[in-house]
Amino acid sequence: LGLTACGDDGGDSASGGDSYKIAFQGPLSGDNVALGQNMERGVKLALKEAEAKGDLGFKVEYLAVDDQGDPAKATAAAQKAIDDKSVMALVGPAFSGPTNSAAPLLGRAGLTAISPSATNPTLTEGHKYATFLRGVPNDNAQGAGMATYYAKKLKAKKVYLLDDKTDYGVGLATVAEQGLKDAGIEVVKKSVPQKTPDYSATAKDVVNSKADALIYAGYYQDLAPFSKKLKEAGYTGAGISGDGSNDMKFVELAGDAAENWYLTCPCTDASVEQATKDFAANYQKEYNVAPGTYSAEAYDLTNMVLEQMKGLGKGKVDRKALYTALSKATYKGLTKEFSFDENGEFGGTDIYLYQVKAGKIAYQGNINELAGS
Amino acid sequence: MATDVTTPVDSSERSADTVLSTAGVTLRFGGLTVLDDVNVTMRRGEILSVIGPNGAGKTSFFNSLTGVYTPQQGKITFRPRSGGEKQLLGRKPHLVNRMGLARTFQNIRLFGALTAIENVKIAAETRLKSDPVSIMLGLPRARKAERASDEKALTLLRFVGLESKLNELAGSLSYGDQRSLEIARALATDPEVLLLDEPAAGTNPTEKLELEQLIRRINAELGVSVLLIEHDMRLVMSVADRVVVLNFGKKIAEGTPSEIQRHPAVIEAYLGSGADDAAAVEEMIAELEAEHPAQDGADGAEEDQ
Amino acid sequence: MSLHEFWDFLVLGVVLGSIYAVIAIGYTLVYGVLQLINFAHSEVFMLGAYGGVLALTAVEPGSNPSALGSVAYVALGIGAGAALGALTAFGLERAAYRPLRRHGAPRLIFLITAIGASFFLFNLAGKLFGRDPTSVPEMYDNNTVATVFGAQLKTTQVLLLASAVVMMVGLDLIVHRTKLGAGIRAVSQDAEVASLMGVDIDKVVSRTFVIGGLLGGAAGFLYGNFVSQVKFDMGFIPGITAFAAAVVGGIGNIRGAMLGGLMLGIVETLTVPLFGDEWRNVGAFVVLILVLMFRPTGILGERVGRTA
Amino acid sequence: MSTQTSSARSEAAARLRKVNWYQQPMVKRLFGMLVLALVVNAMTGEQGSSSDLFLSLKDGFPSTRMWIILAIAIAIWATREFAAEPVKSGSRSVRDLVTQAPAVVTVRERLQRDKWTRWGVLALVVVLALVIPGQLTGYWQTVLVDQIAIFVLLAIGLNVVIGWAGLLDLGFFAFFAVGAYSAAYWTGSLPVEPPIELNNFLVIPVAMVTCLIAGVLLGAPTLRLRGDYLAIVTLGFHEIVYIVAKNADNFTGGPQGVPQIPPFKAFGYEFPVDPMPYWYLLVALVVIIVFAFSRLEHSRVGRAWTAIREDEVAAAANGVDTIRFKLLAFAIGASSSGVAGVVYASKVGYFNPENFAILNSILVLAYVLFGGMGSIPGVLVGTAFLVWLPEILRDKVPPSDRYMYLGALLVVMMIFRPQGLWPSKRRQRELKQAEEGIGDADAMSEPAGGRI
Amino acid sequence: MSETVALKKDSGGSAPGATPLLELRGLRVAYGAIEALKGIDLTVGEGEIVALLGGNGAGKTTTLRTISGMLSPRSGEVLLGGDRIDGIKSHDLVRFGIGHVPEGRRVFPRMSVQENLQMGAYRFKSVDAAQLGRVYELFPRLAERRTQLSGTLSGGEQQMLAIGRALMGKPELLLLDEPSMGLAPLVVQQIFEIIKEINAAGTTVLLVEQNAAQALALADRGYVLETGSIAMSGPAREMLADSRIRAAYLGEGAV
Ligand SMILES: Nc1ncnc2c1ncn2[C@@H]1O[C@H](COP(=O)(O)OP(=O)(O)OP(=O)(O)O)[C@@H](O)[C@H]1O
Ligand SMILES: Nc1ncnc2c1ncn2[C@@H]1O[C@H](COP(=O)(O)OP(=O)(O)OP(=O)(O)O)[C@@H](O)[C@H]1O
Ligand SMILES: CC(C)C[C@H](N)C(=O)O
Ligand SMILES: [Mg+2]
Ligand SMILES: [Mg+2]
Repeated sequence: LGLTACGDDGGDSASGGDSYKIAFQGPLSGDNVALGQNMERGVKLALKEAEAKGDLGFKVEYLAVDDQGDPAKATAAAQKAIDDKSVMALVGPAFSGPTNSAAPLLGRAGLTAISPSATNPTLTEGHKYATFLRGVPNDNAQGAGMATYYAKKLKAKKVYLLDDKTDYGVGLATVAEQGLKDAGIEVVKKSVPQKTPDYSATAKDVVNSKADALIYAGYYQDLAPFSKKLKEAGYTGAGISGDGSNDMKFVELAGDAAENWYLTCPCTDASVEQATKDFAANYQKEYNVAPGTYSAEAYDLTNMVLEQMKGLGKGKVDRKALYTALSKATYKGLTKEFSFDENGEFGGTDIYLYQVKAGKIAYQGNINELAGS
Repeated sequence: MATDVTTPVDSSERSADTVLSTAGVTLRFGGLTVLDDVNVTMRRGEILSVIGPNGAGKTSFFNSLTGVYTPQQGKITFRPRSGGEKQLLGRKPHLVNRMGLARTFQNIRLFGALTAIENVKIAAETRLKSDPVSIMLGLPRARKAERASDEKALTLLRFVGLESKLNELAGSLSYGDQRSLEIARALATDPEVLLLDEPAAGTNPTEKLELEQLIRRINAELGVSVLLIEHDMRLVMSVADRVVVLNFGKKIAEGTPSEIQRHPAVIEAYLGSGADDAAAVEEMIAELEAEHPAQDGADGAEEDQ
Repeated sequence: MSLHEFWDFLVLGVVLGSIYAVIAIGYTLVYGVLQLINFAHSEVFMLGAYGGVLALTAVEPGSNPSALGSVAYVALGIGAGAALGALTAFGLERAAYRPLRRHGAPRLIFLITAIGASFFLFNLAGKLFGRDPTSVPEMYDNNTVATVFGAQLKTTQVLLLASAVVMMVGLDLIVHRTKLGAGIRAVSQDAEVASLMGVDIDKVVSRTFVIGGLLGGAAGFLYGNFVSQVKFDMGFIPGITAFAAAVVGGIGNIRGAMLGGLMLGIVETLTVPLFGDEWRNVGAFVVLILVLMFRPTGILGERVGRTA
Repeated sequence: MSTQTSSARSEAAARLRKVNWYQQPMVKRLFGMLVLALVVNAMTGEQGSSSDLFLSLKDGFPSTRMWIILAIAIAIWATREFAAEPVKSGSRSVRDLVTQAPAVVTVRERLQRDKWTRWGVLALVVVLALVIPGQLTGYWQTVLVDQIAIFVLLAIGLNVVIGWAGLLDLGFFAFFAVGAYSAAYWTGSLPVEPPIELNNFLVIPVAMVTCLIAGVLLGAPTLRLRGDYLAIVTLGFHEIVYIVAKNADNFTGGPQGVPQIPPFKAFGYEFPVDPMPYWYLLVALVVIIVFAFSRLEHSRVGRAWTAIREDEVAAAANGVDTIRFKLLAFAIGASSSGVAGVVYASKVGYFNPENFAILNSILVLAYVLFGGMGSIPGVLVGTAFLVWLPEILRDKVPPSDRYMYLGALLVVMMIFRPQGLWPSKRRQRELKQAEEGIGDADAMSEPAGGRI
Repeated sequence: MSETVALKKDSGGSAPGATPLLELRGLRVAYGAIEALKGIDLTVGEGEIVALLGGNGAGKTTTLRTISGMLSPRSGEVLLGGDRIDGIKSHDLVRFGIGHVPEGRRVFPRMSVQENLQMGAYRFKSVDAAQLGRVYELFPRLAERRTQLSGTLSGGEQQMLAIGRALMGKPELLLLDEPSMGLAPLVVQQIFEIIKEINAAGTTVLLVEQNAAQALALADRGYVLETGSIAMSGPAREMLADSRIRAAYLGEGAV
């Protein structure tokens, strides 16, 4: 019945040649939305500025693709972008899990997926996803950074390493474990799946393990209650978590318990770095909040895509051409210079450290420099 | 314990004729002993009635025979016509039924949303062979079975006088018809023994008479032995060949109806002066009739449908 | 696991279990009068949590309230949670279940309605209050209050345990000592006849829902405070576990619900150090299945089968 | 003495018989409409925010939108109260015009009488089902295959379990997971190697058997339980399957899921990314299964199921092997669910345990009841509709609100049309009898007491 | 407030009492499309025992359920002591001194005997110990089993409990629906005895029975219901003698 009625509903109306779309895929509803929003706003801001400048020669619209951060939902979500023939490139997927499930589809459809944030190291292994480009240092760097910091700077003896069983968490934890072991540190590795409502038993377990440092490889939505339970259980050691927790939402939810937590990220703080000050101001003006994790990176990558589209010229943009162009391009963004190797992997390895202090996430600087190596 | 008032039957004859016998059946629920060493023997082809006060354990006895309850002790032996002996104790209800014991329930339990004929077919079909796969494939075997069950159900409904109500919903039949339908359904499983639990409860005297006829016909025409629980003494006395009396889970008497009626323990525990009471009513009526010369009641019983 | 650790986890288990127990009572009460698995009870619980947080947000506790202030805030939170929970439960009964009761709908229909209502309510909450979590304001300093066998008891835990015990005892008194309790029990056994005795069925059912709602709502707030955040879909998992707890204890039996709740809370918590956090729900459900296999009507469920 | 008490009684009687203005049905309905309007207002309002909990409430109460909705509600109420007759008779005459028109009547009669006409109509439906989707956009084709058709297959299976045998199974989706993992295993996509790798088509029977066994294993110890208990145990079973899928990383691949399951291949033809070949495959499967199952429904098996559903004790007493038939229902349902799992896995190529979250089991159950428990056409239509609805709503309402509407729809439907969209005759009768107080329309348990 | 006053039994007992306690006027009751009562008129005088007879499905239970407010009539009136009471809900009607012993006993199975009796006094603030004593006196069997769960009582005991429970509400008018159904002959006699006693103590009784002979022997007057209409009525003794009654309801000479 009604099915027939929706035949004309898909929206592949455009593709006349003077109007294209750029999609962003990430969690826009469900859990950890703050991480998705940060990037979405970056993408939208880039598009808005390009439109205002008006030198592209064609129109570019935005398409939101909401995967809820859930690999299971990512395939259907990506399909939406694939089906819309005017979508030329997709910024994202934001998370590693959804990338793993959606990238094959995107690959078959020839649609570029250029992610500012999916950091699981295996995503680019052997170029397994035909159109995936990563615009961020992967977690080999981040995990190693955490390990180095604990080993060199904090001189930890025993580290409790907890992952959230997502692609991101597991990937990060595996690298960190290796790094810690190489540094001769004792490691207790456990997993607690995402969305566990009650962390009190795990927190007790951490305390009982007598570890003096902790790594949480997962996202803020779970770290927040976990950190509270840690505090309640009387944990006094150090805690470090990755980019998945690096959002003010973590501090908001965890309150006092967030104090002193270290957070790493392959991203810089846009409001602090000189190069991104203007961007931060514009962002603040547009959305009435400071840019968050990966906002600037998403902005940069969107601009990179736009530049390549402009290079191809009106009417000549198609998915394939755009991918080819992007994979070979070098783009000097506000945050860093972007280029990709033959697997679509990003070149750099810089990881930055933050720490929660007095209810703010304070930018500390490059982690390796801080650790003194 | 049990006072057996029947003249002892020749034991060889008894065993040859026995269709169902229980030995030392004892059933407990928690601390409560519901059946206590019950020994009952039923002869092939007879109508045996089980009576006793409320809560004496009659229904529990039925439930034990048919596998709904599993007594803690005792033996229940069934001798099918085909020969041999089968132990029923602890068997699942559907297996007991397949061996040849069918029952009705104290509170009628029909499949209300199915039609009368469907109710009977369900029972009939448990005797037919057709597996789900051949049904799904529509094999001839399945179709043949379907036809056979149709025929059988029809015959039985005719037998109990429901042929005009084949396609009515069981739930919408009148109470009396529901009773008959339940009996037809039980008969559809080709039982050798039919167990009826208070079939006359809640029926009026006219309906009781019809029921009496039906029980006799089942016994005589179909050759089915009948085990009958009933509180209506008039029905029991007129239809039963023999009567067993239970009280507090024990058998307190056994014998022909007239023997039972005179049995002091039975009168005390169960019948009370009921017989006298009925007689008193009769007397009163006679008296009244003498006062008012009999009215003409020619257009009498038109009330039953 | 050392003995000391065992006590540690046992305490946690008892705390979690007592929350489950209070929620489970809500399931069991409604089951008692309507023979309905009230799937939407988890939403009563969730809305209770929001109720408390809303009230607290409205009065904005400072960062370090005084001792008296703490007590007032906690009381306000519990009260508001209970109130919104009760209102939700009451509304549910009125809007969804009463019409069904009027036409004597079969229980499956009730069940699907409850599922629908549950979907509706938690998504509506997501709509109204946002879909990411909100943190529960700090109302007191979470200090160590006591030490039992070396296990530390924190304020939160004591608060939870005490409130749960008060609620359970109160309910037990209501059900076994008051006329409303008699009415509830009568309606649960034979509603029509209860009305012949002078029991107003609608009123009793309504009040049963309200009581379940009060408990569920209060538990919701306490739980939110316990896990430190509230979220629109927070009801689902505790809801299912509490429902399992009600069944383990013997559904329809209030003391059974308490027992089942405690049991599952403890089992779930002990699973964490023994097998790892990821297996916690398996522990609870394995217990459920084992219990039902050996006691098909739950631990305190009725044993009297129906006579054929 | 008695005069005094009787005058008190007269007063009490008069008071109790009096209907106050606020007790009038009309007034009650007005009140109901007003409350409904406020709820609708809340539903359609601004998306709230977790950082400002009162945002949505402040925004919507009061607002112009609220006043408009209230006005509409009152208008509807007034029409119903004061102009019900003209509206009703109008709609009745329209309905009569349509349903009683000679052409319609003859068609309907022919449908009822003539077997061949019926077959013709069915064939037509199938042909349409094969042709029309070709005209849809890729997105809708995907929805049709990945969701609608798959869920339809599942719902047909669950219908056997709950609609026919009356077993309340809240863990049905677990079998779907078993099917999907079987597909992954036998095509060599899991971390563990199968003894031999099979073609996806061959996996179908293998998965069916696996699910059948899983169904029996689950069923055997639990089928003796009362209805409600069965519900929670099956729910628990689902949760266990889900958690194992998530945590037995070495076997299932854990939460990372199973990547790159190969598509169907036959005679050198490999199914492409395009959904249509899968659609034809699924239509074929649905047709075969529907055909086989409806034979079953009207056979001794179907009748035995009905008997068990209505009165298990009586069924057993009449020789029906209740456990066997219940297991049969479980197994048949499970295996059709397994088929769906294989097709799904092969189609999407990637899945992870989140695809089998517990909510799905509850959803399928809702689909079956919505369509009309026990009725195959009902289940087909109902499931298709309910799966389609959130998808179409995706563009009409804020996407995350979709399930709010789904929930509301379920509640309204159960109150006003409990038999479902397209109920089966038997089920309708049961419901009617339940309403009249005869029997219990589902085998959830013995009625423990009276009805309320 | 509406305490029942013990009334002496009308010595004549044959004609309807001067003050009819219960009166049904043109009562019509339907279940959906099925009309179960097609306009019946019936009176029960204060202190009387009135028997209501009829075959299965005649509408006897429906009549009682309408009187006690579980069904509302489509048209017609129910009067208690001259006041209209139709349309009042059953739980309110209890206050007017109507006790109803439903068909099939329906005790609360998971309550003890004593709790069941206490439920009978639900309408009062507290349970009247004296009344409880009277009920136990009337049914010594129940006194013995005070604490037993009533679901495990035998049928006869349950029937006694159901009657006792109704008496706890101190009814002026007692409606009994087939109290002898499924009971052993001895118990049936006892129950009839008890009804007589209750009546002698001042309670008016409307008795529905299949067991016509015994019911009429006990009653002052009788009504016969046939498919929803009153087919016959009169003094019980005369009805007992009526040949039509005897043919149809006493099972004589039929078939
Ligand atoms: N499942 C059970 N659990 C506990 N007690 C039971 C159960 N079934 C029966 N009883 C008890 O066993 C006793 C015998 O009951 P049963 O139903 O067999 O009596 P009966 O002789 O059929 O009585 P009636 O004539 O009233 O039908 C009763 O006291 C009853 O309460
Ligand atoms: N809940 C109901 N819904 C529909 N019809 C009903 C309902 N209850 C009774 N009836 C019908 O109303 C009529 C009168 O039924 P009622 O129960 O009053 O008869 P009765 O005289 O008490 O019979 P019995 O001797 O069997 O108790 C019957 O035709 C019956 O089928
Ligand atoms: C947005 C980021 C926190 C995502 C994360 N780095 C991931 O790989 O999933
Ligand atoms: Mg019995
Ligand atoms: Mg009746």
